[in-house]
Amino acid sequence: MSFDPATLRKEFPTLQREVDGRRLVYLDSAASSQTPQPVLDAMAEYYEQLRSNVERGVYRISEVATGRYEQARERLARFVGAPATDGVVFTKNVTEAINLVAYSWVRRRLGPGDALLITGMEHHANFVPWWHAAQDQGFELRVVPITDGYELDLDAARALLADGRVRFLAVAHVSNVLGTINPVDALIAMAREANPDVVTLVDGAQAAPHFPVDVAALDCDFYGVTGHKMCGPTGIGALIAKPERLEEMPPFLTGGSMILDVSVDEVTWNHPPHRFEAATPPIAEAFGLEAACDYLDAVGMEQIRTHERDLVTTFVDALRATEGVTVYGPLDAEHRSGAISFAVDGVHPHDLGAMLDGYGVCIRVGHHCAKPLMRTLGVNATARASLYLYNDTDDLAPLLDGIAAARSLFAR
Amino acid sequence: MSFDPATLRKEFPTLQREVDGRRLVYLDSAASSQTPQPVLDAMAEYYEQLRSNVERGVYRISEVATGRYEQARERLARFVGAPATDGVVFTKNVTEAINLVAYSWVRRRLGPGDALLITGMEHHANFVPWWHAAQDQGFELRVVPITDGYELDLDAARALLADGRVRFLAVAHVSNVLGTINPVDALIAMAREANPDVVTLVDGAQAAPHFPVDVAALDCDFYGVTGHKMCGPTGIGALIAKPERLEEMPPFLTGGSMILDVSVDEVTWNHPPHRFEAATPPIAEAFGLEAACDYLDAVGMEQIRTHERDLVTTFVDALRATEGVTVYGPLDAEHRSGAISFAVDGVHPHDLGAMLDGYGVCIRVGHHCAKPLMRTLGVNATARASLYLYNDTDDLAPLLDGIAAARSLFAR
Amino acid sequence: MSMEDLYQEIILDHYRKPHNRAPSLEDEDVHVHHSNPLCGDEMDLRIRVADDGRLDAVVFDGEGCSISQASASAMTVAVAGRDLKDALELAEDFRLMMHGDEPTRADDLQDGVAFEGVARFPVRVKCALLGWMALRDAIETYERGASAHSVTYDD
Amino acid sequence: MSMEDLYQEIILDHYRKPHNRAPSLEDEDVHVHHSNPLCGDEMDLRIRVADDGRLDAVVFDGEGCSISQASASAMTVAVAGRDLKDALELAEDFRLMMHGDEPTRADDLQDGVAFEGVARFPVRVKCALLGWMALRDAIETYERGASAHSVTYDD
Ligand SMILES: Cc1ncc(COP(=O)(O)O)c(C=O)c1O
Ligand SMILES: Cc1ncc(COP(=O)(O)O)c(C=O)c1O
Repeated sequence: MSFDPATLRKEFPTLQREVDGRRLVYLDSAASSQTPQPVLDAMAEYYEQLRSNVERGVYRISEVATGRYEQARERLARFVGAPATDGVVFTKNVTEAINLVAYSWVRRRLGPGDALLITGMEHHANFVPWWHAAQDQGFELRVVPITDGYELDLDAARALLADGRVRFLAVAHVSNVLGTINPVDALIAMAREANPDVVTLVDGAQAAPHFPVDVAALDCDFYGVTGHKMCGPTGIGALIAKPERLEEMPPFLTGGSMILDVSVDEVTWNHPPHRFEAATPPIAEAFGLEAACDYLDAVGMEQIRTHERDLVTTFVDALRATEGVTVYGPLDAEHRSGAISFAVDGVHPHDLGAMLDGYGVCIRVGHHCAKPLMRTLGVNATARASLYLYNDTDDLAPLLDGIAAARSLFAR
Repeated sequence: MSFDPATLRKEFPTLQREVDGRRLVYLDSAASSQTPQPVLDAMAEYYEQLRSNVERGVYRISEVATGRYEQARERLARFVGAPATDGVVFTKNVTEAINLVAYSWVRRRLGPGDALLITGMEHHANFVPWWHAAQDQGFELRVVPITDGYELDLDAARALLADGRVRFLAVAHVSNVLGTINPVDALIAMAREANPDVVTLVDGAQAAPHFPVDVAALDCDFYGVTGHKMCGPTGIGALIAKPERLEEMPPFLTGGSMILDVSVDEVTWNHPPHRFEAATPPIAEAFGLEAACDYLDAVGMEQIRTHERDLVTTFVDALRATEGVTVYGPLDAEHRSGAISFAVDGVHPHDLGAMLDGYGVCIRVGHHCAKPLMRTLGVNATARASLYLYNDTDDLAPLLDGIAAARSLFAR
Repeated sequence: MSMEDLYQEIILDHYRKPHNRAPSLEDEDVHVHHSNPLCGDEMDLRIRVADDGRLDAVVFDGEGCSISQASASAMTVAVAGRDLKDALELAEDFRLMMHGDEPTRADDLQDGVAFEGVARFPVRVKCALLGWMALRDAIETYERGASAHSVTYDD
Repeated sequence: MSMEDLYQEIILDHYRKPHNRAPSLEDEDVHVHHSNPLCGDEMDLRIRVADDGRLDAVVFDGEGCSISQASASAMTVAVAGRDLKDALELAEDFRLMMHGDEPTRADDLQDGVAFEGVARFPVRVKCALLGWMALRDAIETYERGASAHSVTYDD
């Protein structure tokens, strides 16, 4: 089967709708992707056939639901190439996954004299938890700057690592603003060289949906993903960890299912991953996430990547060729994913977004939860069009038309 | 319209199915309730018509989805009689809601010399977070004991409060094991008398689904609910708080949407409730929860309570009249909700559960995440049948048949 | 809901050629700064009150979308010379219009009525209100006897 | 999947009249305690090893459902007198049977084969395995030269 976005689109219900008689052109998958029918069907199967709680039910529907919930864990591990199913902790989104590490690992182990290294292109989810922990625990937050080419400055990173005090590295696999695919393997290697005991977290929110991820090859300690950006449902994400890291961590959220024994005098924590999954988990959502992994692998992650790489090139070239448009992000297609931030001279991003809405085009405008990066770019906000498997060149004309209309309305 | 469970059942898909040719008799709603069609439809509406991220989208489908998400907050506030919509924080379940308070209020304010009062019938969700915090912060955990009639011992509570050192009270509105409806208003008043500044949390996981809750009248500082037990979806719960409590709390999970401004030097937290809703929230789940509130109010919370009170009396009477069966829980129907724990002489609860499964009957067996209570009862596990609006006396015979069969198999 | 409802010519005129846009005001009585960091909007509003209690001068400066900038411009024109109470009432009329009410003082709002259509675009209501809320805050600050105030909006 | 597959008469017999159930064992070499707090199951297993390296005595005590108790009872009979390596191999055969494999040593498992149907009830597999896992642990503990060991299972 050749890769045909127009055919793929048929499985995405919201993409079938019209807005004011125009086809909906969805260019905001970096904020949240669409969800294909098989994912909705999997959730319906749970609600319609197997509605019950999981873990320890002794009746059939609960047993089956439990099996499926655990199978989803296995499926996600396989999807991102994680060696150990026991290293997969389901959370409500990637932000919770990162907070889990911030509370149960970083806050309990880093203190004055230690440093934590992040980058200047992190989403707030991979910035504020460390900032808040640094405030409370007194360790230092160091930030890898960005080059003029919108990539990580690896020389600066090396310098920031040189004193060996960086004990934790947190980095986005892909920037949600610039689309930059970061050389996380090189950065991790560099950090290990400076301190063999460094612990590493990769925020894979914008990577796992878009190209094959191999957590084992990256050899990071923690990898975070979020379901709603990878054709899955809202309400689920995951922390994928080396089991030995989880073993050494006390629980974060506490409650049912994460303890072995409880008395007023003593509590015995359960083993990972259950230790980190207090309470009733997102069950329907796990069904959906499993189906999303199946869906994406059936379409083919390599093919998705190839398609997006070609498409992003087409879009970036067209935008750069448009008068008054500035694109932020790397030029080398091999280093960029499908999020394209840009500015239109004389048109405030909010006005551009509203204008495009009139053309049925959905883009995101604002700071994209990356204020430190916005400061570096010297702007308050950008417009961002982001691509996924169901987009194709048909989506370019409405975008360019809207931009032209906005320019003629505002910028004269 | 008279209250007719058999008619109501038609809206619950899983209840339509058979297991081994027998009608599914679902007696495990205390673990997780069934979900009626209108709730599934509301979620489908989101995924099929409005799939996008919420907050700050400038295009139509995101604007509409955002409006609906905020409307769900308002709806839930109304459902539990909370005066302020701004006091409603969406979480992934009630356990997260309780942990939020444990991390952002209790851990930051209680220390050596202080005490926190819970009861001996708490679910681990309303026990372990406090236990863990007490371990780390050095405050004292006090436990209100239970009378022989399976109710809170209020005299003992008064004694535990007498020294005025109890700064925080956490109590279940309804016990998930015993079904006891606790006099939380009296307990709160008692705690305030001993210490006017005491802060109070009520775990409403087993209350909000089953009778009208009036948070304003209870005048507690925090009230927790969980969607999957109240005809709603998995993956959502809520903390309902007095806004002034939230104002004084630093955030718990940090990331996108919960900050006003971020730089490497400074972070400005957003106002409540957004301060406590980092990241992409459970959007589809909020649609579902709103529909669940609509559904329950349309059926009528008063009528649901009356039905359950009558039905639980029928069930308890029948069980008590069965040879070899011991029921744990209050005898006064006004003090009990629909969770019925019991033991069958000579039959291990696991065997009973498996046996009942053969009759199409779903009950829960085990410690019900209430180990301290199990110790008090002197058992390792109980069997628990729990009732909801869709149960009726038709469900009694299969339960009794299964119990009789188990007794004749094991207890001879 | 079409874009023409939102971006009327009057609005665009105010955006392209704002009235009373200035980074400072001689003998200012009050200077307020309103920001909506989530949008990246910034608004500096300065007022001078005459001895007879009327708004002698109102100037704004800031950054934001066309709606926020144009609305602030139209506001400065509509309130010029009004006494403080009257200006507050007019601000309230505008606020209610943004929530879908018919304006009761359409004539006094002058070009402000052009923003009526914004009420149908919920996310933009905050933009249209930014200048008016800053005005209200400036007057209240003046009445408190203070000379500066700063407000940060949440979402 | 019917209840008869699970609760065969052989199983019920072992449950009602367990073999080698005792709270202590004279001259015991190893005592292991296995518990599954999530189910409330407890299992004490004691072994004595003869000079020739054979299992001289295996006794259990504990609390749990019929499957766990009956399986432990059947196990003590099946392994009595076997050498340690052989007993471990038999335990492995049982374990594989619980995961759906045909037992390769059905005769040696004796009444243990009656538990084959449990494989179809995933939540009960752990119950059926409890005694066998305790045996394996006891033998491994013995081979390490230790005399006691305690294991807590997760879900
Ligand atoms: C009284 C009580 N509190 C808390 C919980 C935990 O609910 P959840 O797992 O949805 O967080 C439960 C449900 O098991 C409960 O019954
Ligand atoms: C790079 C990156 N990290 C983290 C997040 C946060 O994801 P979520 O809101 O699902 O936790 C996002 C999404 O906005 C992102 O783009």
